[in-house]
Amino acid sequence: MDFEPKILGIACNWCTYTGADLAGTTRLKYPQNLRMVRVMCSSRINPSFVFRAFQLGADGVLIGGCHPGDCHYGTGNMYARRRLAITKKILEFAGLEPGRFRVEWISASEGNRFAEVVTEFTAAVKGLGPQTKLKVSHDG
Amino acid sequence: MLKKIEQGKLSELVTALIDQGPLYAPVRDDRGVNFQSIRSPLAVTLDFYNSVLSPKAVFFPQSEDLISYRLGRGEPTAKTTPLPTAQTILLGVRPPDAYSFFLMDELFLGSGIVDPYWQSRRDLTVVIGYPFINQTPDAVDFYSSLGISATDTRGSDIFLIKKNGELLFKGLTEKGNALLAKQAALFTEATGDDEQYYLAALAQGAAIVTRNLDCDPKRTASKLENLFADTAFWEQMAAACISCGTCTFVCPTCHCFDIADENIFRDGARRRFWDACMFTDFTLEASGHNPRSRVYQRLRQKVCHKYSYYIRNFGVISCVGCGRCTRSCPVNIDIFTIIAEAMKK
Amino acid sequence: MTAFKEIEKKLIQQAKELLERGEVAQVIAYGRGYDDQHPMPYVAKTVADADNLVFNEFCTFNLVGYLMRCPPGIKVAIVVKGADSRAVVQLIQEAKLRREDLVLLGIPASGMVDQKTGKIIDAQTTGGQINPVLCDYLLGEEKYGRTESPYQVLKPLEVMGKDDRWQFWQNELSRCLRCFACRKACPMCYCDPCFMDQSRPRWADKSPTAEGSIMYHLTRFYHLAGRCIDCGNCSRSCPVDIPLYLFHKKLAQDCEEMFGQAAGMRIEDKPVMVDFRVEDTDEMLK
Amino acid sequence: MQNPYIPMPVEIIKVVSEVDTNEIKTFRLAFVNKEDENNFQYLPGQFAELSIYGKGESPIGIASSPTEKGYLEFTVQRAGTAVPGLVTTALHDMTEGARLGIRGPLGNPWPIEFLEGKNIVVVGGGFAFTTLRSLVNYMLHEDNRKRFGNISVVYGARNPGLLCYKGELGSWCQRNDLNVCVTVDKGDAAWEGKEGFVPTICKDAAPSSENAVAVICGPPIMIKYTLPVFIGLGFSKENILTSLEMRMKCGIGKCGRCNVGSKYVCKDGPVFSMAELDRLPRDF
Repeated sequence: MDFEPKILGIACNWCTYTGADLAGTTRLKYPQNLRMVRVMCSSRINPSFVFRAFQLGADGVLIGGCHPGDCHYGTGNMYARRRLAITKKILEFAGLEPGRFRVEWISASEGNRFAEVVTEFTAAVKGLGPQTKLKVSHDG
Repeated sequence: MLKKIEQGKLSELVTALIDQGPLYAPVRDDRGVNFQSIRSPLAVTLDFYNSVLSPKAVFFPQSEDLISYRLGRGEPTAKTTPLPTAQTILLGVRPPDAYSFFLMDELFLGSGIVDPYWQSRRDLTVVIGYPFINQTPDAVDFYSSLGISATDTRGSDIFLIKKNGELLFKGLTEKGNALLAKQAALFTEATGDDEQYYLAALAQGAAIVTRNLDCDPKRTASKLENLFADTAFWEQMAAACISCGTCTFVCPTCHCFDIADENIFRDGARRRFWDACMFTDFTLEASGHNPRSRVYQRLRQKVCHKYSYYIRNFGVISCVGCGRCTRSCPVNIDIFTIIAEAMKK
Repeated sequence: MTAFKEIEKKLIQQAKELLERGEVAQVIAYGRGYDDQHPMPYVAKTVADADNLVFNEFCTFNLVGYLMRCPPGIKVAIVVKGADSRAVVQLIQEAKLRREDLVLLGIPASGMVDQKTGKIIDAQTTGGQINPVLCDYLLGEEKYGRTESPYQVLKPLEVMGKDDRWQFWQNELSRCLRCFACRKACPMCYCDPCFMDQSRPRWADKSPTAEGSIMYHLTRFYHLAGRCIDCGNCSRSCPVDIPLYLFHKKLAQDCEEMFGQAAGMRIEDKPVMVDFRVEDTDEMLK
Repeated sequence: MQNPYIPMPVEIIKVVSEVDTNEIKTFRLAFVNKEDENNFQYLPGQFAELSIYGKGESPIGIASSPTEKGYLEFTVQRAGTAVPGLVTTALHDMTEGARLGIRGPLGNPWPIEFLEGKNIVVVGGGFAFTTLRSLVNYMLHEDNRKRFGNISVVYGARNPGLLCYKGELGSWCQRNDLNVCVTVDKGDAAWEGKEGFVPTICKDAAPSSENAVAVICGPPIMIKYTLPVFIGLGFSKENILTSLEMRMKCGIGKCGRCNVGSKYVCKDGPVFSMAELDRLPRDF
């Protein structure tokens, strides 16, 4: 059977989540591997969410926020960028494949970009195979 | 029963013991020596002073599942983890540590309800003691202050002593002799000369003196009881304490634990695992009240539990003077010094 | 460079003066432990106490964490080495300490020795910062000149493949006992309660599972990113010698490269993780 | 030998919400296995660990009396400000028919033999009345009543809505073999009973200390002010009993959490006389 990665998406309410909605309403096709969680702002994302997602079996984590400068709250994503940059460095230095974690700025009007990013990221994660390093092994 | 084997044949013996059941023995890595479950006979070392962590984990693992369960829409299904049944051998235990098992028996077996985990592991395990012989005691050890000799047989089933290129094994208990008998093929019978050597070695080891402190159990207990309310004294003793759990985790007689249910999705286990009275949230109650919110109160609890409460309950000091807490303390707090200061008061 | 004995003499003298004049309520420094190789943190409250102060190559423990126990408004003197002074600066940036409450007794310390291994730790496990970045009294001559980069020790890990590096950290972190000496020794770990002690949400298992330990350490590495001043307290305190300093150093290096600012160098700075610049680019996310 | 760490299964057969806020409920539990029920021999004052898989265990005093056969009752407050009560919260969400686990009985009961032949003054405050209720019901049972002298009960809560066991209090008031005084700090429009704090009420009632024992349970603040009242009335510290609250885990004196001096609250307590508490270090 083909490997179908589990991907966690964490998207900001105002841009990326709305962009995902747009992708849906315009009936754009993108892989179903993404499970989305909506947060009010990308700066709401605690890096521990990302570590925990990988532990609980995510093969990839995709984070979406407003374009820098366009944050609904003014500067939230500017902070988020720094935090997520460090998160990426931590995962990398711990030895996780860097390709499993991605941050993208997708605005509410970029439905096709959302579909593109998800398609591309899913393919990339698929290429990396199952994530086994952080995943907690348990029965069942 | 005294048996012997050439030192070169140790790995053969270890292999035979592994076949009999889990074997725990000292293993050296770049951070020092610790007791580990042995898979390769070459890993075992007998060339060490003492392990960084005490061997108590063999009887009282840092974490163990009591019950595993699966949660679902209906009633959860639960399975009790069976008690251990495999015969276990613990090789290379220093006399103070072997004696610590005796001290822990008081609590786990001798006070009210018997702890089934401790009991089954104690019953199943043969302890091969490894007395200190020809060894200068470490500067922080103080086991002789507590009436434990470097060749104390209490707690050991077999004694292991090195004799120029040979290893002497002396069976001390029925359990120990049975083990030696079972491996008889590997051993040669000891000669009268070996008997002499063994006795001489014991006598030589028994003469080892560590740093010394007069701490008669009854007197120490009442001393600390009177000192309990002396906040200034305890604040001074705990001035440097950072309230981590290092001392309690390396200690052979610390036995506090926590029980918690931990789940991953629908699967989980009720676990018991080491906890430490030095942690801030150890006594934090649901109401938010914490009777030991200050560092000095927690250090006082640790010291008094060992040198006062345990004496009142069981008549013995719950410390073997192995020096581990002092060696591992990030800020070099020394329980010997604390007791010495307390006795001066 | 000034000899340790000389520094110790100056320290005792300075502590006496400060206590005598009533300028400070206490002096946080080192005293004798159970032997000379194992000094202990010590608080001198009277002039007579000051005679008990010591300073030698084994005084590696960063004392700044003890300042968090002192109530604000009471003036306290504290001995700071290079990295320790950065901890003070960082905590002032984070509004946890007030400059006016502190008298800093700076010690340019090189040749400091790990009590366990007997090895010199200067640029190895600590940041190689010899001169204090901030102090009121300097108890010794400053030392200048090129020293080894504090990031030199990262080289072997950087050239490692990611799978080997994962194995490396897996091996190291699975040794963790959860005694929490690292977080208790760390001057920057002051959260109450720590995320590990929270029960809702429960971030990681309370029992020492391997995954829980990884969660604990990765999150702690993150919490210290841009704040770790590389004093090495965490690693020296660890009873099972996990080289936590390597990860902290790596993130310190990344922060310096990405955000152009090292932790605890200037009081006016803002910690990089609660700050941003308009010049920040997506380059950092690559 | 029964493993003391493994809970026995019980089923909830009745849930009663005790107070207006729904924060305190009484759960009636029946053993699933008859054998467990026979083994569970307890006396008033003892407690048990209630266990819910996935959440953990919580030590709760037994509110029913051993004279009530076929079930156990536990009055549980949805607890936790500092440490969120995972177990109590989950328990509050459970309904009749649900199953959970129980370990016990644990701890020392109220010293029944010591109380026999004496006049008993029971003083309770708020939700800490649970094991006192057990004691009162035990003493009132027809087989036991004559073993004890006069029984008086003083029970208080902050307001009428926070009184537990309302129906039972009513039936106690009907009886002539005990003296019940229910009070609230502040009444409401419908309240016809007494108003006032427990210590004041006790002072006014002034029970005789002659051959009498006071059994007091309540919030720390109530105990703090009630204790001097009884000392003033001439009760000796040996004759004032209370039940200690302390964080407990294993319930059998091993885990070290509830250790105070040479005592383990879970094993040597939770019932102590004031004289015994005075001998313990001030560490609770």
